[in-house]
Amino acid sequence: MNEFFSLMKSELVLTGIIFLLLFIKIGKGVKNETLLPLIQVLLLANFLFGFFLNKQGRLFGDMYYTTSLIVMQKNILNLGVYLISLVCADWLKKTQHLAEFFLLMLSALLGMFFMISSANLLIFYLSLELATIPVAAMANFDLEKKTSAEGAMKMILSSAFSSGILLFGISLIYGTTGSISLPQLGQLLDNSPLQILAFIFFFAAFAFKLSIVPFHLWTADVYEGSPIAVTSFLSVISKGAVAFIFMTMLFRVFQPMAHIWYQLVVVLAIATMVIGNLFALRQQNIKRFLAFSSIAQVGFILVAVSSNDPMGITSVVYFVLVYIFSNLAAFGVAAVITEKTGKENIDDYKGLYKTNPFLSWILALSLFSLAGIPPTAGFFGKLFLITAGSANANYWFIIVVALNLIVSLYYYLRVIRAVFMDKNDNPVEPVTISAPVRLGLLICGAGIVITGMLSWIYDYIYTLK
Amino acid sequence: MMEPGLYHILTVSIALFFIGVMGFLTRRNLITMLMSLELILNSVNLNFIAFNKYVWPGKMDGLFFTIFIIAIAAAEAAVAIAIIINLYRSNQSIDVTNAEDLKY
Amino acid sequence: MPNAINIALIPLLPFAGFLLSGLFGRKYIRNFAGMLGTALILGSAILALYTAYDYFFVYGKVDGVYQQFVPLKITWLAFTKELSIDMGLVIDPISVMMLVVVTFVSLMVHIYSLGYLKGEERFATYYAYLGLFTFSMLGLVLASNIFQIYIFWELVGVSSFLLIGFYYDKPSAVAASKKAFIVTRFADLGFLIGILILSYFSGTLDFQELIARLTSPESNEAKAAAASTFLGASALTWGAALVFMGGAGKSAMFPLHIWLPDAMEGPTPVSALIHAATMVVAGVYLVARLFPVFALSTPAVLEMIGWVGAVSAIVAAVIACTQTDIKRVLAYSTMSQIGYMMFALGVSKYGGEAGLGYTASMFHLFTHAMFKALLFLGAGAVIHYVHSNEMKDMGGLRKKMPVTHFTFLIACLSIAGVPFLSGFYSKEEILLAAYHSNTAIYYIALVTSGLTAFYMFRLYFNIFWNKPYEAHGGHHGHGEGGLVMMLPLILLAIGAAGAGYIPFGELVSSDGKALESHFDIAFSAAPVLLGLTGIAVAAWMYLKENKKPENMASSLGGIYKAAYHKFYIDELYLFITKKVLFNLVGRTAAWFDRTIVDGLVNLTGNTTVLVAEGIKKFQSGKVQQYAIYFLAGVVLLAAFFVYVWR
Amino acid sequence: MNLLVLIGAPLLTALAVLAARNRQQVRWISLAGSLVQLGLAVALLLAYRHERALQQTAQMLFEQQYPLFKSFNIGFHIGVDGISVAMILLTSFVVVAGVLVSWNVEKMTKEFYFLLLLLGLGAYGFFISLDLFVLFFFLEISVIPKYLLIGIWGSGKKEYSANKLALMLMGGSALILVGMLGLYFYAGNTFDILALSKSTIPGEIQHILFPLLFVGFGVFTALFPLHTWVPDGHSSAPTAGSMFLAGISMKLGGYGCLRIATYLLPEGAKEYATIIIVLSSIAILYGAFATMMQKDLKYINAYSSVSHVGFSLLGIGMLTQTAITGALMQMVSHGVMTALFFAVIGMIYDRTHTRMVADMGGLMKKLPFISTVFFLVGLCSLGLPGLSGFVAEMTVFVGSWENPDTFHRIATIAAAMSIVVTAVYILRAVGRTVMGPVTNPEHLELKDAAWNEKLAAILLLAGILAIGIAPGWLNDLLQPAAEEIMNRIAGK
Repeated sequence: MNEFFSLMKSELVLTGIIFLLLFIKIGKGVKNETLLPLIQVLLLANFLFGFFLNKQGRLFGDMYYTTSLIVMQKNILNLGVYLISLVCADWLKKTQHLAEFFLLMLSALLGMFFMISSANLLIFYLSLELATIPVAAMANFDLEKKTSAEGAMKMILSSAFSSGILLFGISLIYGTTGSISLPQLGQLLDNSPLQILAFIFFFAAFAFKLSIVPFHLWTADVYEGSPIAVTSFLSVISKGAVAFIFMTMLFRVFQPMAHIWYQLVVVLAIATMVIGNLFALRQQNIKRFLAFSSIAQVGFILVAVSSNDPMGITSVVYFVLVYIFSNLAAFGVAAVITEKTGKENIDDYKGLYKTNPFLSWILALSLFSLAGIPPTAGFFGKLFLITAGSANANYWFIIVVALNLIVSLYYYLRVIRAVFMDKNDNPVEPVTISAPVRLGLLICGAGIVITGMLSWIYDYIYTLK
Repeated sequence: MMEPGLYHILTVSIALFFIGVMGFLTRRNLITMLMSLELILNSVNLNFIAFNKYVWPGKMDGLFFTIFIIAIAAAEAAVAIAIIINLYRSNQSIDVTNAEDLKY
Repeated sequence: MPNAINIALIPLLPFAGFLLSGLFGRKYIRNFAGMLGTALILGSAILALYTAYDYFFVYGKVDGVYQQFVPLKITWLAFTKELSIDMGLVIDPISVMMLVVVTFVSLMVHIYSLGYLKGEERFATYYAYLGLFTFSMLGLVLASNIFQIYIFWELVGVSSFLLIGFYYDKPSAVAASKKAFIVTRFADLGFLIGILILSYFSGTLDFQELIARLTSPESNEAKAAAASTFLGASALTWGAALVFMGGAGKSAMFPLHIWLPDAMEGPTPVSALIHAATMVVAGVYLVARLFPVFALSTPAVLEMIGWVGAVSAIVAAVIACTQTDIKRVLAYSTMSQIGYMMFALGVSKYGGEAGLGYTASMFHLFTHAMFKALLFLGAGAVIHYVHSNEMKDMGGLRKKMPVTHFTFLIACLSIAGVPFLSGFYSKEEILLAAYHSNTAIYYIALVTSGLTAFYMFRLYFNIFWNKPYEAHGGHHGHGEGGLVMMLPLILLAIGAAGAGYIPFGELVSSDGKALESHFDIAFSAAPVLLGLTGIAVAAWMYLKENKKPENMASSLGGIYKAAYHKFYIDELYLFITKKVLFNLVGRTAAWFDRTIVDGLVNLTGNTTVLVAEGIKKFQSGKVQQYAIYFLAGVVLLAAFFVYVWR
Repeated sequence: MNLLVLIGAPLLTALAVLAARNRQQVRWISLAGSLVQLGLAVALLLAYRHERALQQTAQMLFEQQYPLFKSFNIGFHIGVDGISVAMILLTSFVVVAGVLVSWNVEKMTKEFYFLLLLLGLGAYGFFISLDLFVLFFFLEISVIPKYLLIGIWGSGKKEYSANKLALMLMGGSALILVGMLGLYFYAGNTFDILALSKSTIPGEIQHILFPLLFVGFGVFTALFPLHTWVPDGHSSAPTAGSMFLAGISMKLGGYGCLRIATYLLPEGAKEYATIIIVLSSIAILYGAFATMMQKDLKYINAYSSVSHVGFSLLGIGMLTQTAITGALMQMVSHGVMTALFFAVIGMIYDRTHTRMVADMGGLMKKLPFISTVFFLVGLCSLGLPGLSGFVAEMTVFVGSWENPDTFHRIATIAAAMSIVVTAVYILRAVGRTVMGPVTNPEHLELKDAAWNEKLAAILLLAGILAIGIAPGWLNDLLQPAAEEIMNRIAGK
């Protein structure tokens, strides 16, 4: 019993919080001003608790397992959610249904936890849906906005479609191997054409969740339509969680097909980076811009995925951590500005530095981090991804990857340029930044600056493999 | 009368799958599209059951899977319909072609 | 034994003057700078004379041969263990002789300038430049290492640049200074490559070593150098020829002479010092310094040197006959005289009687420094007086400027080769050397000496006789110039008259052994007669104002015009630089860079943006289309992986 | 001597600048900090010479090593040899001068100085790194400051130039990255330069990796034809920015070409030496000819930088000890010289508000100090003995000439020809601006250099003269290091 608690402690604590919120909601309504700090404290506690009482083991007849690496991944996601609750506080405070929002978000998070820990295709499927459906509902949270509803609609339909494909693939796998248990599957796969077909169906569903080209098309629309809190959740937490399980699947389960999926990953990594970058080049809306940039980032994650070794896993986990800081800082700044002024276009950011130096520096830091420029952590994150990926000595691949760094730098610089250099007669007026947002942005900024320098973080993650 | 074999059922399920896909790709009405999605899921259900019965008769995994798929599909549909309703509120239409503002 | 400190002080004193006047002249010692510089150079001159006395009469001669001493050698930059640039001091007959010439003329110019540049705003700067020049020139003279000579060679060039462009707000002065620098730089390029070749084959940069290794036919270095050929000539020949190219540039030899006439834009005392007496003979000095290499290892180059000198001598003399700017006449005359020195070296052999040309060349260098400096300083006094360089503004000045007139006349007689003045002795020796070695050059030299007499007296008569002097603007209150300007004239006149009596052959020769010089009256008759004829013709044409010169010019027609326009060599250069280098090469390079290279970079960027714009259609906003792409992706990947890449 | 102070000092200065309250404090803190850096650099030089005098024969001195990313076998390994010491000295000179000439920056002073110091920090770190990863980190760290300095405080089409510079340099970094990873995996998972220098990488792999690394670093140091960021970047940057860019940043590339590409991949270097020589000879002449046609002073110096930097690449390509020494000397010399050149151009621009040669004339009359310095630096550029450029170029020539075949000879002669062209464009620029009559009557009202400008100019001039008059110390510093590199190339 004791083991049950310690193995599932992340999920249990989260469930506890969900129930707490439910009770609060059922009971007399609590004002947002009091509820939000409470939630933030709870999330912080949740995050901190993640570092205690860790154990490795299996549960539910090998349907669920956990290792210290998985706990680490969950912690990183917890941190991300906590940061979202901080940096998007302004928007959250105003929303009508704060408790529901967090209910949905935490349910999705719970789904992700199970997904990461799943050792069975059934539980994987269940948790995947649990991690998706609430997010679609969240995407529609700007109830008055048509774009919000449109984005949510696109998301739920597309993801249902991809679920269909995924399930079709799973059914074929089941048909050919007779097992849905992941550890068993690893031994049962024999690369028959039907299995490869099934694998590609399966893979496509992952690609959809990760926004890999050409399965990425929903991403930008949903990101743009959704409230920024949801966009940031989608872009960092969802991506991170799926990336984690994706690697587990490829490295553990589909190891017999490694030669196939290596090619697949290389081709798609290049396509994703190139297309993501090209689309990001010409975006005006900051959310849409970040959406495409996050697509390009996924391309880089795939580079490490192609390595097929523990270095790749470590690098991805590390990158997701860095990415959470960087992207949330960018989204945080965008959230503040959108919330206070309603401006979402990059052109509106012109001359921002004159009026809002703090926001400008945070934005600059985050964008440089996303572009992979030192001294930000993004440099280390990206470099390690590429280092891991170059273990196969596939130089052309690495050169293409490296060249994509240039394109991505170009569009990140576009924003920097707008913020710092361009003149604007009507810049964003100075905005007051509330305490939680400031705290969140500062944490992100600090994370961007020091995560890279503190090399033991990476080494620690590496020891968890 | 011939007992229907695995391939018969698979044929049906694949047909169902593609009918679903076709419906999803061509219908304008969001609800119909949702229904098409259900067809896809049902084809998968058929698959699972068929595999379970004909290929792996000793196992129960396929059956369980099917049950969960049905449950999840219901949940999914619920959320989807809620979203569609909300879309209808602001859009006065459930035609998918009227929800194309987000692009490029 | 030579005293290293004494000798090192000779160049260092003017350098100190340069530093003091350069750093503090503008504010603190503005008016004192001239006296300071003069005092320092006086110290140098005394030390130089002392060194000369010491060398020639006390320790220099061992067993009847003047030895070469290197009292000081400091490694400045070691490229490799063997190859290093050393800063050294060389004491041998020619360097000691040059020390005397440079310090003496420089001293004269320093004194003269006290009066000439009185009241000039940048007086201190002027003296700083003079100090820099004197330092560099002395360093060049004393160089023990071929790279050291190159270093000071360049420094001399830049000080010449600074002094030509001293009146920097005069566009013509700026242009002239640039021209001088760039043309000599071009020649120095050859010098540099020559150094590289010679040093590569000899494995050293030290003069003594280099000469020793390249002249002894048995040495491995000489063999290797002779064996390695390029375009039909041995590497050694190339190296020597290119080194000479540097010398030719500095010494304004045809066809690298075009900068010298323009260089007259500088203050006249500067022209006297740099562009008459010292810097322009650096090329001659360089050839003399490397004479064993030229004479023993590359006789072909030596012959070329002879011809270049001869051609320069006559071309310059012809042009000089037509010029009307008195400083330009003197400039061409300088070029002509250096041509003499050069071909004297060219016709010489190494050692013994056949080495007469070498001695003669050095002799002429010495005497020429005296009378040409005198001519320039005299011309300076005239210009100072009339405020013009043009002959037409002068005439009849003999009454107004008696001292100048007298000294100028001495110099003219000396350069014209009138017996018993210094120019006569040195020129006779040169002609004798040429006569014995190369008859063609001898006749060219003979003609040139006639022309020399003619144009010098054309100048003389035009300045001091011709028409009566009429003042322009009418306010020439001042007289001839004070004592500071007259004293140098007088001292130089003494030198110009008496320098011929120095027993040069005993002191300076190609191999250090004394050389008996013997004069033959019969041999001297022809040049002297030619010279006198030249003077007579000049007197006939220019003594009184008349129409003869114009008539003569028009009857000569094209030849006169060509000579007047300096045979269009400037235009040719201008065509090459302006049209070919600037417009053709430079403009093309600049255009290519901006349009092609940069264009490619921009094109990459623009293409990326264009592609990005082109593919935006895929993101159509239609959720069903997204599903189609999704499905297409699945199908494509499936097809590939199931059938192609399995 | 603990090398960490070389990173610590600029870092602390930069942080102190951030904490400063007003413009006055910012400036003085920066100046004090940069002077401390200068002092440290000089102390390093003395300490280095002292150690060497004690027959300390290790290749690198003052080595320190801390594990950084253990899982990648990345260590924070630092140490210096003569090359690094010379480069650090150069950096410190330029930093002080850069701080001084920016004294009157009014727009966002704090940020300006912060970025400037960060740029210096990157260079210090780069030169002491003995680990490729750390080195790459410090190389890249300068991207942000460069971009912002040009984009915010620049002039002309600054955004375009900043973009171009950042992107082209990023392209270089991308290639370096690939080459670096190749080294890492082929040499047995290490980024340590000393370890890499002892490893044996197969020839065919070197043939792949060398161009990647050389071209990558070459972009930084304006390798033809990847130099086009140079004219735009330099001309748009603020004065101190240009000084840093040309004086330090371009040297990072040259250092990398030598220390990383050539030293670690000798087989590759031999294979591609011909191409390097051809490209650099072209760059030298082509840069010089293109300079002749420029009208803007900054463009003149930018193109002339392309030409001058070509000498260092030529020296590297020649693969002889003397030539490599010369290449290194040229880096140091050009660094100081070009920094001074840009400083003077900045001073002139601050007064006349134009950089067009045609709009100026006779500046000597009212700006004697600035004009004299301008003139001197011009002379240095055209290789006048007694100034640093001569020493470096001659060493390159002598070194190049050690290769006896015709190809190398012709390349050397072609390169040497540039000294004439250089004279042409330098005298043209100097002659038009400093000399001649005063064309613009407004220029008669100008004031000569202020104390800060004088100090900056004198400092850099001192550097030029210290190399030009007594090159021995620099030669002693660089030659053993060059020998070490040659030993590896020669396979000893």
